[in-house]
Amino acid sequence: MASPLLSVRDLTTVIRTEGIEFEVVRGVSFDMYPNEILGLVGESGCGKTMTALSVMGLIPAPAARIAGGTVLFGDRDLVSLSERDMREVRGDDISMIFQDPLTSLDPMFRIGHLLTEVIRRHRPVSRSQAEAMALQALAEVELPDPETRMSQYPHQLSGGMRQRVMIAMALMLDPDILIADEPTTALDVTVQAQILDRLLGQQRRRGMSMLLITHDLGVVAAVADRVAVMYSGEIVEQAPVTQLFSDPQHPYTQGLLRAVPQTRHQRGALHTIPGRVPPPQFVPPGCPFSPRCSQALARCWEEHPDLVPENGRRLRCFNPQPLTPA
Amino acid sequence: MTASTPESYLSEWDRRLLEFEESRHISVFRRGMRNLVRNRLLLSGVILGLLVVGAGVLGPVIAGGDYELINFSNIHAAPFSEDALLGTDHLGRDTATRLFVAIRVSLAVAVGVTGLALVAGLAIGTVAGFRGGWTDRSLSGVMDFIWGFPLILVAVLFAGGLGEGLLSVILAVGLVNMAAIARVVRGEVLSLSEREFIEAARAGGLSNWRIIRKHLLPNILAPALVLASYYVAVAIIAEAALSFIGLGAQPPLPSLGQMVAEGRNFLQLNHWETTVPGLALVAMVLSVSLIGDGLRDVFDPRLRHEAKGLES
Amino acid sequence: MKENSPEIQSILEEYQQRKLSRRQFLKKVGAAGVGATAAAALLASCGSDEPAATTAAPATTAAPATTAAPATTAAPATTAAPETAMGPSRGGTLREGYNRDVSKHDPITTNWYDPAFFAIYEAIVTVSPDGDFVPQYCTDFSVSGDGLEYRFTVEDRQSHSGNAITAADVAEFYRIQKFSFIASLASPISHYEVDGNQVVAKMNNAWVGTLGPLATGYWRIANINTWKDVGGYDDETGLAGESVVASVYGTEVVDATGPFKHTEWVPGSHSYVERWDDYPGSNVPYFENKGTAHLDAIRWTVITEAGQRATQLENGDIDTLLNPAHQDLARLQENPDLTVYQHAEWSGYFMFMNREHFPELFGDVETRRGLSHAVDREGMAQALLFGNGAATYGPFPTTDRYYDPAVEQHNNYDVAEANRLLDAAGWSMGSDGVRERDGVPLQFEFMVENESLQTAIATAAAAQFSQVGAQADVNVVDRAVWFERAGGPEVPAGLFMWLWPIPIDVLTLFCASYTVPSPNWSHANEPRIDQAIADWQSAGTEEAAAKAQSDFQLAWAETLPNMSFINQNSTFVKNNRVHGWSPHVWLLYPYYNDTWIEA
Amino acid sequence: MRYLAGRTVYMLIILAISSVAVFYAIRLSGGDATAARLPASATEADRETLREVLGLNDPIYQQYFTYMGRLLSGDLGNSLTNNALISKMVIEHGRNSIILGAAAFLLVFLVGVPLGMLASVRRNTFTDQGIMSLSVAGMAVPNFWLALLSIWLFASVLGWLPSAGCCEPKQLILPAIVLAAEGTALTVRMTRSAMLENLDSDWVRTLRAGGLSEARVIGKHVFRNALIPIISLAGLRIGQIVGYALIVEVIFGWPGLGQVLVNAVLRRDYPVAQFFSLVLVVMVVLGNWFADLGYLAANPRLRKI
Repeated sequence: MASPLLSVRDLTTVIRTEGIEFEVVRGVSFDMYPNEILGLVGESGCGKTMTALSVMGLIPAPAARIAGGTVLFGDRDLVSLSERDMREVRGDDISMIFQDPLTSLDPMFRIGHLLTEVIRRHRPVSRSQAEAMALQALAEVELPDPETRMSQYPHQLSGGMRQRVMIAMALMLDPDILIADEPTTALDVTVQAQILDRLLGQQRRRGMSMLLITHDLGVVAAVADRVAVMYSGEIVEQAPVTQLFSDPQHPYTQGLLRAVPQTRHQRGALHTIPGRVPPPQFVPPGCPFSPRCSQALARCWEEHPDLVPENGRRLRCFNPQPLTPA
Repeated sequence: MTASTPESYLSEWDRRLLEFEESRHISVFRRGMRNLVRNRLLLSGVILGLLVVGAGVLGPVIAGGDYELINFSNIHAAPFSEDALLGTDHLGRDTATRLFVAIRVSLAVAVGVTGLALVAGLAIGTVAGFRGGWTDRSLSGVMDFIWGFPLILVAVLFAGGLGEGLLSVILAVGLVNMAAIARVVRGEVLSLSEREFIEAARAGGLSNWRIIRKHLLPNILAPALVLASYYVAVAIIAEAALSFIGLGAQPPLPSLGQMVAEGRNFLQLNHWETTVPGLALVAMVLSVSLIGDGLRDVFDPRLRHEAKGLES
Repeated sequence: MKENSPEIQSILEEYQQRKLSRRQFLKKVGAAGVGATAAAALLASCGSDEPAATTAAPATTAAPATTAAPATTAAPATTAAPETAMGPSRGGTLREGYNRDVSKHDPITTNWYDPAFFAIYEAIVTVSPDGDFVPQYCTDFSVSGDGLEYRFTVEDRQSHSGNAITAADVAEFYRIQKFSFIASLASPISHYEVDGNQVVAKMNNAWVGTLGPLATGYWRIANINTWKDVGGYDDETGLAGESVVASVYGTEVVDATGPFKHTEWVPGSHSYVERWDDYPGSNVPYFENKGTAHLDAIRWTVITEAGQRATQLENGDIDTLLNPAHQDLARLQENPDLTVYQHAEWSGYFMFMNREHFPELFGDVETRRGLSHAVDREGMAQALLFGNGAATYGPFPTTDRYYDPAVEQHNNYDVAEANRLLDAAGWSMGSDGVRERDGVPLQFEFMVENESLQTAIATAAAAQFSQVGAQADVNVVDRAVWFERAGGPEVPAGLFMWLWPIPIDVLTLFCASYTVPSPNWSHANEPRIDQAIADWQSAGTEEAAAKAQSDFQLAWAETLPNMSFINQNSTFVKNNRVHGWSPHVWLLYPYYNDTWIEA
Repeated sequence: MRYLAGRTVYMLIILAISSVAVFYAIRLSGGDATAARLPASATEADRETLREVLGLNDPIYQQYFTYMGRLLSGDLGNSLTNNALISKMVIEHGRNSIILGAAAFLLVFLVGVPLGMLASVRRNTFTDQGIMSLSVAGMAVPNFWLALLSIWLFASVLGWLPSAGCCEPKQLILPAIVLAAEGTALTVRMTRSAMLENLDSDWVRTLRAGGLSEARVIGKHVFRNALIPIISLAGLRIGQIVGYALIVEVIFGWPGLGQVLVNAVLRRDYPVAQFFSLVLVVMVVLGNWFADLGYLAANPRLRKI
């Protein structure tokens, strides 16, 4: 396999609230390779977005900070990069698409302005050249009537159109890595597929590496090459997509899969995982999943399992059991 | 290794989790108390407020003395001189005795004004915002109009109709504050009316009164109280300002604004006659503002970060 | 410091022993050949206890009634001015602070007059620092032997507009002036006639008071033709006619014969006059400068905030000041750069007591006198005026030439006497400390205008009434409300302040039976007082006048149509750079003919 | 545009109602208007004559129509106290008021907005706490008291600035600062909270993800968004400044509209009081109207293209 574009090792991010520090991302490690989609899945609040923001250096300071670990991009460690150098990377080498297109564009400026501002930040081009680039980027994501859109304000565009603008913005400078944080969650179902399609098309065409954050396992199954499952700030299982879906090992992964509504099994109650994700301030001492785990051993409550690599898979569990049909 | 079963462990964990969650979503009152203790400025506001209220309520009783009593042989005395703790004024009257009564007057006016303004403002604002249409337009028009009117003119009108004095001041300031509160309440009601639960209540065929009582008022009360605390401060300052120009309390009954006004000609002789009542005024307003900020901190999480800057 | 010559040394000693004023000292050492800088150094060496310049202008003390001319000694600023070698210099703008708003500059229709009247206008006669009437507009005047005719010789003059004023115009001015609201103060004057270049005032009866009103602001001579042109006068409606009510005379247009021209007038802010270069000169014998004014201009700044007047003078924002706050006076007197003049002001504060509508309270003289004895007037003058004023037991200020000290046996501070009189009047002390008679409590509203000193006086008086069981509830109201209610059926008592250079003329209005209900707000109807007033207005001799005025004062003090409290000094302060600015006791304001400012 | 037209009509209606309200307000407050004009020595008959000529004995509604008729024909009349032409007074005193008001208004925003931005950027630091404490204090100090203290300190004790008067620049300093104090304090808070609200928004993250510098994100984008509530606050500020100016002008002897109005009301100088209060109401209403305009101009969401 080629050498990774981005190599995250033991990334730990803490947040300080009301005087108490707690970890929201705990020792996360993963690699990203060119022309590959890495899916990052997990319930809300499990630290997916925080992981992505930590990579981007966009965690909200001063409340949050990266407490340890490295993010190697080429030969540079993004964690120790100065803010100024990091800004060069953001939007150019690594870009990001956010979850809610309705609130993620500055409402006071025209679309064209927002796009050209980023282009001119990174490229020494004239205003008209930048406008041409922006226009092309909008055309590439198949935004209808891009010339008009350029002179419109975000509130004049629909959610799907705004997400296309976001994608255009993220891709227009040909980044090496694209982080897409739940890019379709806030959109209508009919639009979701279109957007995903555009995104994938662009990714394949450009040979980018993409980190796709989602809680939609269906999407992951359809597009990702590899999948990492996060729970309570940690990666609990990571495997190539087919392996993960055909043979999930971690009880949490299994729970997630079982929770997906299966069209084949129309009848019968939906499976749910009991309990909730523990708040980051209050993580159980042993395996964080132990309170919700049906196969937890006494050891699971006391000891914290490591992420153990094993034939292309990484797993954090003392007592993996084969998936039993629901 | 412990031998607890997974089930008991799970329930034990759930219990602890629940406790933790509860600790984060405790009652407004308990959260207020927690904030009170945690937020030093709010705490100092409350302490300052208690001091001021104490001075106004108990001061005259404890200190005694006749606030009218003049003494030509001991005028313009500085604080801590002879037997005048806070000095004397231009007629030789004891400043401390007068200050306590003045604080009491200010408190009475502030409570009267705000009570009046809050009740009327809530009623008008709710009706305007809820009914909409012409009711709203006419009521809002009147409120905008009153609110934009220079306070001194309103005060002079009342002074003319009812005679100069505290009653006129209470009505004048109350009217203007009522308009201000009604405007904000109307805005709140309008934005609430668009929310799902009100729509649902309407769709469910609930009577207007019931919707207002069960759904609107509980949601408006908190912002209205925060607002009211702000208008207590406004009322205190307005009363002082009107007394300063002679429309408020009539001599010999002291009020803070009037004491400042009487002392202002003697600043170079004995500035305490101006600074002491002025400081009392600042203390009153400061305590109310700090408490208001704290209340907003509790009631209005949207604006929490604003108050956070003052947290330590 | 080098040795001083024996001559200088002796002058220095004299100065230190306060035999010499600072000014005299400078003059003497100057004569001994010491330069100004060296003299200043000498002065500085005398230490900080150098006599304040204000010693040159002692406060006027109560003049004994027997002395016709009061013992007031206004600072001899005009005589002192030439001590500097340079003499008067021309130019500059005098910035004068003023404690009231600027009045409309129309003598006929204004309701008070301000210092600009003394710069813009001339009266037919004026008063010298000695208290004598001397010519101002006229070149000469005489009284007929029977006292029934006053003749003023006037030359044809130009006014500021360039138009002529003849004797006939002056007479016409006086004719219209007789319709003004203040004209009754000269009621013994029947009418005016013209005889060649003489204006003749015909009297109803011989009256020694004739010249008094003529020297005041309201009788200052305007160009009546201009006056009629811009405002007009309607014989039917008199001075309340619409044309006069909307007149721009005194606001936009002023036309007179004084040394300065009305230039800018912004009520609430300032008024501004500029030198009239065509001024033909003054006839006033005591003016040193008979020609055009030294000053380029004068600006009066309205400073109604009492506490700020002194500050502005001290900071150099103004050059001269009329009436600093009493509490600032001591500080100003200590300032070596300033000179302070104090005279008893022709004013006083009294309380009216409405007998018509509240006979149960004020109908009997015992009650009025009982209340009056409860008031510590000396204490009031000390505390409220900082000694810059005096107690008044009768109607007149103590400086007046007709002041009768006999009034001082009445109304003195005597709480026992107060209680005795109130007991005698049938008021018995109630359990709440308020007296009662026939079920009526001795309690009344005491209305006072919204002004700091008046409010303080009323509050102090009320507090003292309460010591003898009378409760006066002070009610502070706007001036307009005061006048609406005073004398009416709702108001038992109120405080009033009068200001007028001839006390007898104005004070009679407040107690004469024919001025009920306004301005005799007490509804007083005392035959003794009416008689004294009639006597005064027909007094043809000095003796008769003195007698009438004594009678009036005693009748007031004994029957108390109104209760007098105190009167304040009028105080003038100047920066020592200003010369020839010499207010004196007989006029409300100084003249500016001689005034100049060191360059 | 319809919004704008609606606001304009609304403004005119408010003005019409105001003229009636002001007229009645001042008349109903009692007081003898002739006291302003006549000396104390005037008799009751004199006073009655004047009342007749001034039309003060007519029914109030009739006086109102007479007055409005004159007003609309451009005749503002003159002061009862001293015959001053009201048209001239409005120009003279209005100019002074505008100078003072504009100075205070500029201070409020030129000082308040940057301080609020600084506090928001340095959120929860010592700087922030210092600025916010000052702003709390600024709102708690009544301006008349602040006026007295500043005169005492800067004019009497230190002698640095003139205590009062008009209209040199140095005479403007103290009254402008005093008049601006409370508004500045409020603007600081408002700016800070508006900035913070926007700083926490999603689109700021987008801009940062695009690699824009903090200076650009905050100085351009966040500020532009925070400006909307600040602009609508500006309208209220105008009203507040007009109201507070009444007392500040009196204390500092600044001959503006407020000072004249207070005096005219106290003396029942009807023509002056009426017209000047109308002018003040117009200023307040216009202020709000301009704020509406600014709000409209600054907020693309309200613009129709």
